[in-house]
Amino acid sequence: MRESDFNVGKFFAFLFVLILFLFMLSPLFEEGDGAKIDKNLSDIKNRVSYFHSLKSVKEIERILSDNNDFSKYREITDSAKTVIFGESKDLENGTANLVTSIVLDYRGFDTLGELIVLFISILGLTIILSTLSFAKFEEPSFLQITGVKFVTPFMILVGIYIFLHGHLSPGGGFPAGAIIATATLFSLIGCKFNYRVSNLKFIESNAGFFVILLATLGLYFTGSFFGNYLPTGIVGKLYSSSLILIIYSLVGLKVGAELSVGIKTLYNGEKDDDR
Amino acid sequence: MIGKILLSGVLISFLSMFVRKRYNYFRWILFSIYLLLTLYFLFLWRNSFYYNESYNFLSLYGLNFSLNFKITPLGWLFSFFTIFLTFLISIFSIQKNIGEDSEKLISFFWFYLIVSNIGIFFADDFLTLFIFWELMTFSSFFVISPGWIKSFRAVNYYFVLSTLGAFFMLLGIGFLYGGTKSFSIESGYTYLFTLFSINPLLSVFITITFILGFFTKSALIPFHIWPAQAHAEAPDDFSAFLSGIMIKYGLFGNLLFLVPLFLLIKNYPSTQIITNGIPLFSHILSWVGAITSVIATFLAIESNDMKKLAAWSTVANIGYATTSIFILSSYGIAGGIFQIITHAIFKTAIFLALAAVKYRTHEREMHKLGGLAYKMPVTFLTFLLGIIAAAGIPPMNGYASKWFIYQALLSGHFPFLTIAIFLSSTGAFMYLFRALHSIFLGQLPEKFDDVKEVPFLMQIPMYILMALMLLTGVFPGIILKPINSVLISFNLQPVKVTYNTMFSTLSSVDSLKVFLTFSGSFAFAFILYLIGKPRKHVEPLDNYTAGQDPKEFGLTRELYHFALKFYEPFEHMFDSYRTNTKEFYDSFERKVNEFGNFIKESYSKNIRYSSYIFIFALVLVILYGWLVW
Amino acid sequence: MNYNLPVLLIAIPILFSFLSLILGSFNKILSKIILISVIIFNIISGICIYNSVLKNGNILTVIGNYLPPFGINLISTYTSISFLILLYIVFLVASLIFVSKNDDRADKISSVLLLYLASSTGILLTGDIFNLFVFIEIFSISNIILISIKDKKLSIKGSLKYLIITSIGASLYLFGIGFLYGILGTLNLSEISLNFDNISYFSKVFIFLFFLGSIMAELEVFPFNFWISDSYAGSKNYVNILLSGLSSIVALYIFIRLFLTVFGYPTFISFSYSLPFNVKTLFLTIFGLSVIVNELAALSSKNVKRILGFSSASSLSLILLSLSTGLKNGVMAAMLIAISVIISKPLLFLSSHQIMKGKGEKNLNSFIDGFRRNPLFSILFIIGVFTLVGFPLTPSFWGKFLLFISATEKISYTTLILVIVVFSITIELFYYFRLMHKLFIKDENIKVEKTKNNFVYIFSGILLASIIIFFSVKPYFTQNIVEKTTEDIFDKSGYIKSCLKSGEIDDR
Amino acid sequence: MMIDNRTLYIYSFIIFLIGIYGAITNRNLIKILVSLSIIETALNIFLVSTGYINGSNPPILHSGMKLISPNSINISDPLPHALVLTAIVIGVGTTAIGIGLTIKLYNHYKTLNVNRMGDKDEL
Repeated sequence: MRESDFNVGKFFAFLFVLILFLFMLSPLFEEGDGAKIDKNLSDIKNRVSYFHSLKSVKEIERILSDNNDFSKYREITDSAKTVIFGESKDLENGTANLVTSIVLDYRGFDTLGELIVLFISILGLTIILSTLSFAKFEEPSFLQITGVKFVTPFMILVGIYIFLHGHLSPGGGFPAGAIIATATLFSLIGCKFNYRVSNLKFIESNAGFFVILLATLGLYFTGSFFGNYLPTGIVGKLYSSSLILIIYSLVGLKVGAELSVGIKTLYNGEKDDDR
Repeated sequence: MIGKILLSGVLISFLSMFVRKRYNYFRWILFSIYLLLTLYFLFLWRNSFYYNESYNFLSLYGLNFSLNFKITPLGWLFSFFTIFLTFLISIFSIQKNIGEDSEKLISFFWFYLIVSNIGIFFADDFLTLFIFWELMTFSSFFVISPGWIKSFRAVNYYFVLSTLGAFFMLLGIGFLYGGTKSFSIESGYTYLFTLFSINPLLSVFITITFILGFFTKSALIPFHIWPAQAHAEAPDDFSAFLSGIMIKYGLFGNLLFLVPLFLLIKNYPSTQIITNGIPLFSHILSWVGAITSVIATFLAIESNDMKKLAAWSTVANIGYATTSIFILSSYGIAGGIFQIITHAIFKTAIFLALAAVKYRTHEREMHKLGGLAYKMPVTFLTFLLGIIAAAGIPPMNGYASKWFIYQALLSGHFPFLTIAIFLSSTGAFMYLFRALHSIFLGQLPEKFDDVKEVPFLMQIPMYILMALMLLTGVFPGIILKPINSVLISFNLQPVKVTYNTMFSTLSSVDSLKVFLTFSGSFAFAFILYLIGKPRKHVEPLDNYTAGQDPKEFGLTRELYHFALKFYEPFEHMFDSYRTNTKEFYDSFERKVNEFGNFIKESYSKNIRYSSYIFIFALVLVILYGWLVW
Repeated sequence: MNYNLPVLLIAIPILFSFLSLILGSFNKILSKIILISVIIFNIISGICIYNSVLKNGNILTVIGNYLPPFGINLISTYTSISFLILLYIVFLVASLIFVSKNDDRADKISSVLLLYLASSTGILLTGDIFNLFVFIEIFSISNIILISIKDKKLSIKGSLKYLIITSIGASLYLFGIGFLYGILGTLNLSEISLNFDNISYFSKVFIFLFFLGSIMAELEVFPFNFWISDSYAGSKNYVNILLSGLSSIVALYIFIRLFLTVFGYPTFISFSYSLPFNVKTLFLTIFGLSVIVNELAALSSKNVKRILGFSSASSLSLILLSLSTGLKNGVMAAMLIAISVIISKPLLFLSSHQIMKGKGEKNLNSFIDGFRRNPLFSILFIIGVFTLVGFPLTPSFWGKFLLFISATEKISYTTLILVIVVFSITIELFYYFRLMHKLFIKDENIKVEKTKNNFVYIFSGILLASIIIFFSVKPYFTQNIVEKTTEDIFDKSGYIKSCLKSGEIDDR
Repeated sequence: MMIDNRTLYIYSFIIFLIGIYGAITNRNLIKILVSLSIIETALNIFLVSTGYINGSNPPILHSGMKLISPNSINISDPLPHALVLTAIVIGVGTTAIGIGLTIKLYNHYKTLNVNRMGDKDEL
C-alpha cells in the first residue's frame, strides 16, 4: 500500500517539476516589450558592477552628486579610469582580483553576513550536538599516518598562501579556510591529533571580533562602516589594499578554525571536550 | 442620562467587587438598589419618547465612533418590564446568597447584563446594538457557568450558538454598512427593502443573516437546544433571568429590524411573493415559530428535570410569540408583544418557585420530590398561579395574551397555524400539570420532613409576581395601552382596548367578568372541598406494594413515584418520529473537530510531506499566476 | 546625509556575540550581562534614531563609503524604526526570561540570540536585496537553532522541516535575485522598484511568484507553514515568544518591503500591481485560506502551546490579508492588528507558561483552577486574550473595525474578506473563551497551592501588559503612529528618493 | 566553444528541478540533504551564468592586463561571482545544521527513513 502511494507521489512530483520547468523556461523564450534576461550577454555597461570593475565608483559619485540623481548612472560611460596591472596606484581599492574587491569592499557587508552564517551554523551544530557523543573512527592504518604527516604541513602552508594572496589571485579566505580545515580533518583521522574545540573557538571568535572591529574603525576614519582607511598601494603588489589583506587573513583563520570545530563536533560530539 | 445609568452600573459593579466574601449579600443589595434607581428613571421617561442621546467618544481613523441611544416605545416597554422583573429576582437573590458561599462573579457579571440590557433596548444604531449584544453574550457566559465543571458542556452549546448568531448578525451589519455607509437601523432596512427589487439574492442572504442572528438568541428551531442545557445548569435565580428576560432579546431584534422591513414589503407588495396578505418570508418565519412551539412542547413532556421542563416551556412560548409577530397584522404584533411580557412575568414566577424548591431541597429531578404544598404554601401558590397563566387558563395573564394570538391568527385566516398553536397549548397542560403534581402534590418523601417555607425576603417577589399575574390578567389594558404606542410607532392601527375589555375583529372579551365567574366557581369548589369528607393519609408503599418491604427486591420509594416515566406511552408513540437535534449538533461538532484534527495531523506529518506540500502549493500559485490572466 | 547609528544596531550585537563567546568561556554570567546590555544599548539608540527620523525623514546609512546603488546601504524609515523598537521590546522580554534560567550552554545561546537580534535588525533596515537574503538566512538559521534547543523529537523535527522548507525557499529567492540582476543590473531595492515596471511580461511573473513562494514559509501562510505546529509545541518558552512576536514582525516587514514597496504601485488610497494577473485575488485566496485553516487547527488542538502557535499563524495571515487589500484603511488595520498581536502573543505565551507551571502535561485541562493558583498571570492572560480578540478600545478592535469597513467598500471579492474576518473572530473568541473559562473552574478535589512567580516573569508580563494598556487608553497616540506608518508605507517615491536622491515614479 | 547564456540557464534549471524532485520524493534524510545541495549547485551555476560573457576573460587582473573604459572591457561580470561565493558559504552552513539535526533525529528514532519518524502520540 505504501509502495503504491509512493509511486503516485513520484508521478505527481514529476508533474510538478515539469510544470515548474515549463514555467521557468517561459521568461527565456518570450517575445515582446520590456527588459529581458539576455541570451547573449555582451554589454555589462548598465550594471553596477561595471563601475566596480573599473574601480571608479567615487568618480561616478562625484559626477552624479552635481545633479543629485543616482538613478542616472547608466547614462555616464566615459568618465571611468583606466586600470593597469602593476602601474595604477592609489585607486579605491588595490585588488587585482575584482571579485575580491567586490566581496570585501563594495559589498563587504554581505561578506560579514556570510561570515556570520558560517559562524552561527557551526555554533548551532555545537549547541545541537552538545548532548551527544558518538563512536570514534577506526584506528588509522600505517599508510594514512605517514601520508597525513607528510601532507598536512603543506596543506596548511597552501591555505596560508591562498588567503594571503586573496586579493591577487583566485581564492581567498573561504577556500583557504576550507583547505586548512581539510588539513585538520586529515590530522584528526590520520594521526588522531586531538585538538581542543575551545581553543579553536577562541581563535574563531577573536578573528570575528577583529573583523568587526576593523570594519567599525572605518566609522572613525572614513565616516562609514567598512570604509577603507589604509593605503591601497599599487595594483598587483602583495602589500596593496591593506585592509582587504588583513580582513581576508582573519577570514581565512576564522573559517579554518570554524570548519575544524564543525568537523570535530561531528566527529565525536562536543561534550567530552568541554570537560 | 442613559449613558450615566450605564456608566454607574459599571462603576457599582467594580465597587461590589471590593465587598468581602462574608458580606456577600451586600453585593446583591447594591444590585437591587441599582435596579431600583434605574427603574425610577425609566418610569420618569414613560412619556418622553424619541428622546435621543449620542456619545461621541472618539473620532479616529476618519470615523466618528459614537454610542447612540434613543428611547423608542418598543425599547421603553421592554426595558421597563425587564428591569422590573430583574429587580424582583434580585430581591430573591439577596436572601439566597446570605449564608451560601456563592460566587463573587455572578453579581459582577449580572451588572453587565443589566447594562447591556439597557444598551440593547435603547440602541439607535447597529454598532451600539452589536457592542451591547456581545457584552451580553460574554457576561452571560460567565454567569451560566461560574466555575462548575458540570455546567461547562451546557455553556458550550450556549456560547457556540450565540457566537454563531453574532457572527451572522455582524455579517449582515457589514453588508448593510457597505450599502448605506452608516450604521443606522432605519436606513438599514429601507436600503434592504430597495435592494429586494435590485438584487433579490443578496438581499435574501442579508435578511437570512439577520434572521439567524436573532433566532439563535431566541432559541427557535433549529437552535432550540441551548435553553434546555443552559437554563437547567445555570444558577437557580439566574435561570429565571435567562428564561424570563434574556431569551427575549432575539424577539426584540426581530421587532426592531425584521418587522419594519417586512411591513415595508407588505405595503409595497411588488417586490415579494405575498401569501395571504403577508410576505412569504414572514409566513415561513411564522411557521418556524409554530413548529418550534410544537416540538418544544413534546420535549417538555418528556423531560424529568423540572428546570429543563420549564426551559422547554419557555421555548414553546417564544414560538407562539414569533408566530404571532410575523403575522404582521396589528393584532398579531400586539399579541406577540403581549405574550412576551406575560411570559416574562409568569416564567419568572415559575422559575423563582423552582429556585425556592431547590433552595430548600437541593433536588432537580421531579420523581425525587413531592407533597411540598403543605410545607411551602407560598411557593406552591406561586407555582400554581404561574402554571395556570402558562397554560392560558382564564383569570391569569396568559389567557389574555393567548386570546390575542388566537384572534390574530383566525382573523388573518391561518387555520393551520392556529391548529399548531392550539396543539402545543394543549400539550402545555400535560407537562405543567405533571410538574405541579409531582413537585407539590402527592406524597412527601421522608427526607423532606423538616423542609420549611423559604424566608420572607424570598417570598416578597413571589407575592408581587402573583399579584402581577392576576392584575394583568384581569386588567390587560395596563399592558396593552403601552403596546398601542408601539403599534403606532410601526405605523399600524392600534388595537381597541379598555382596561378590562379586549376587542378584536371577531369578538370581544371582558376579563373582569371572566375573573368574577372563575372566582365564583372556585369559591363554590372550595366550599364543596370544605364540607366534604376529610382525607386519609396513605403511605405510598402501602398503596403500591401491599405492605411488603420492597428493599428485598432492590426497589426504592423513588421508583414508585408516579412522576417517573409519567408519559412513557406517549413518548413511545412519537419514538419513530424523533429527530435528535442535540445528536445533530454533536455530530456537527465532531465533524468540525475531525476536520481540524486532519489539518493538525497533516501539519505534523513527516518531513518529506511538508516539502511536498510546499512544492505543490508553489505549483498551484504558479499555475494561477502563469496561466490565469 | 550619512548617519551611522543604524549600522551600529547591527554591528554592536555581532561584535558582542563574538565577545560573549570569548568571555563566556570564563564565566557564563558575563555573556548574560552582555546580552542584556546590548539590548538596552539597541533600545536606546533605536529611540535616538526614531527621534531623528521624526525630525528629518528617512535616514540613509552608507556602508563602505560607496553611495547607493554602488554599495550596500541601510535605510531607516519610520515604519522600520518603529517596528524595530517593538521588536526590541519583545526581544528584551525573551532574553530576560532566557537569562533567568540556568543553562550550561548559556554563552553559546546568548551569542545566537545576539546574532538573531542583529539579523532581524538587518532585515528591517537594509536597502539591498541580496543583503536582505543574507540576513534572512542568518535569521532562519538562528530560528532553527533556537527551536532545536529543547532536546525533543518534536522540536528537532520542526526545525528540520523549517530548514528544508526555508532552503527551498532560499533557492527560489536566489533565482529571483539572479533574474533581477540579470535584467536590471542592480541589487538595490530602490532602483529595482524604480525600474521593475520595465521588465518584460513573463520575467515579471517569474520574479514575483518566486519571491512570493520563497517568503511564504517565513510568513507562516497555510500551504507553506508545515513547520509551525511542531516548532511552537516543542520549543522553549522564550523561543515561543521570539517566534510569535519577532518572526511576525520580520515576516511582515519583508512582505511590506517586497510586495508593497518594490513590486507594488501606490496611489493615493490603494496599491496596485503592474502584473498580468490579479495579485489581490491571489493574496486573498492564500491568506484567507490560511486564516481559516489555522483557526480550525487551533480550535481542535488540545495542547495550549499549539493552540497559541496556530492562533499566531492565523493572526499573521489576517494581518497580511488586510495589508494585501492594498487600501489605506486596510493597511492601517494591518498595523493596528500587528501592534496588538506582536505584544499580546508573547504575553499569552508567557502567562500561559506560568499558569501551567507545575503541571506535567501542557493540555487544556492544565488551565483548570488557574486563577486560584496564579491570579496575576491569569489576569495578564485575560488582558492578552482581550487584546488579541479585539475587545473595544484595544488597537486590535480598531484594526478589525477598519478592516471590516474597508471590506465592505464595494461588493466584490473584498466582501469575502468580511466573511473571513468575522469567521476568524468567532472561532478565536470561542477557543480563547474556552481557555479563559477553564481558569475559573474549581476543582474541589485538588488542594490549590499558589505558584511562586519569578521576578523576571512578573516584570516582563507587566511590561507587556502596560504597553498594551498604554496603546488602548491613548487611542490618539496610537492613531498618530499608525497613520504615520501607513503614510510611510504608501510613500514609495519618498523611499526611493531617500536612497537615490531623486526618484520619479509616475503616480498613476 | 561558444555557449550562449540561455543554454546555461536551462542547464541550471534542469539541475535545480532534479534537486527539487529528489527533495520531495526521497525518504532518506541524508538523500534529502544531498538534494538540497544539488539545488544550491544549480543556483550557483545560474548566478554565475548571469554574469558570463561569451569569450571574455575572468575578472582577475594579471600582468600586462588593462581595463580601459568605455568600450574595450573584456571581462565577465565579477559581481555574480561574489554573490555565488556568499551563496556557497550559506549553503555550507545550512547543510552543516541539517546534518547536525539529522544526527540528532537518527539518535532518537534509530532510522533515517522519514516515513518512520511520524508518531501521533506527540500531538
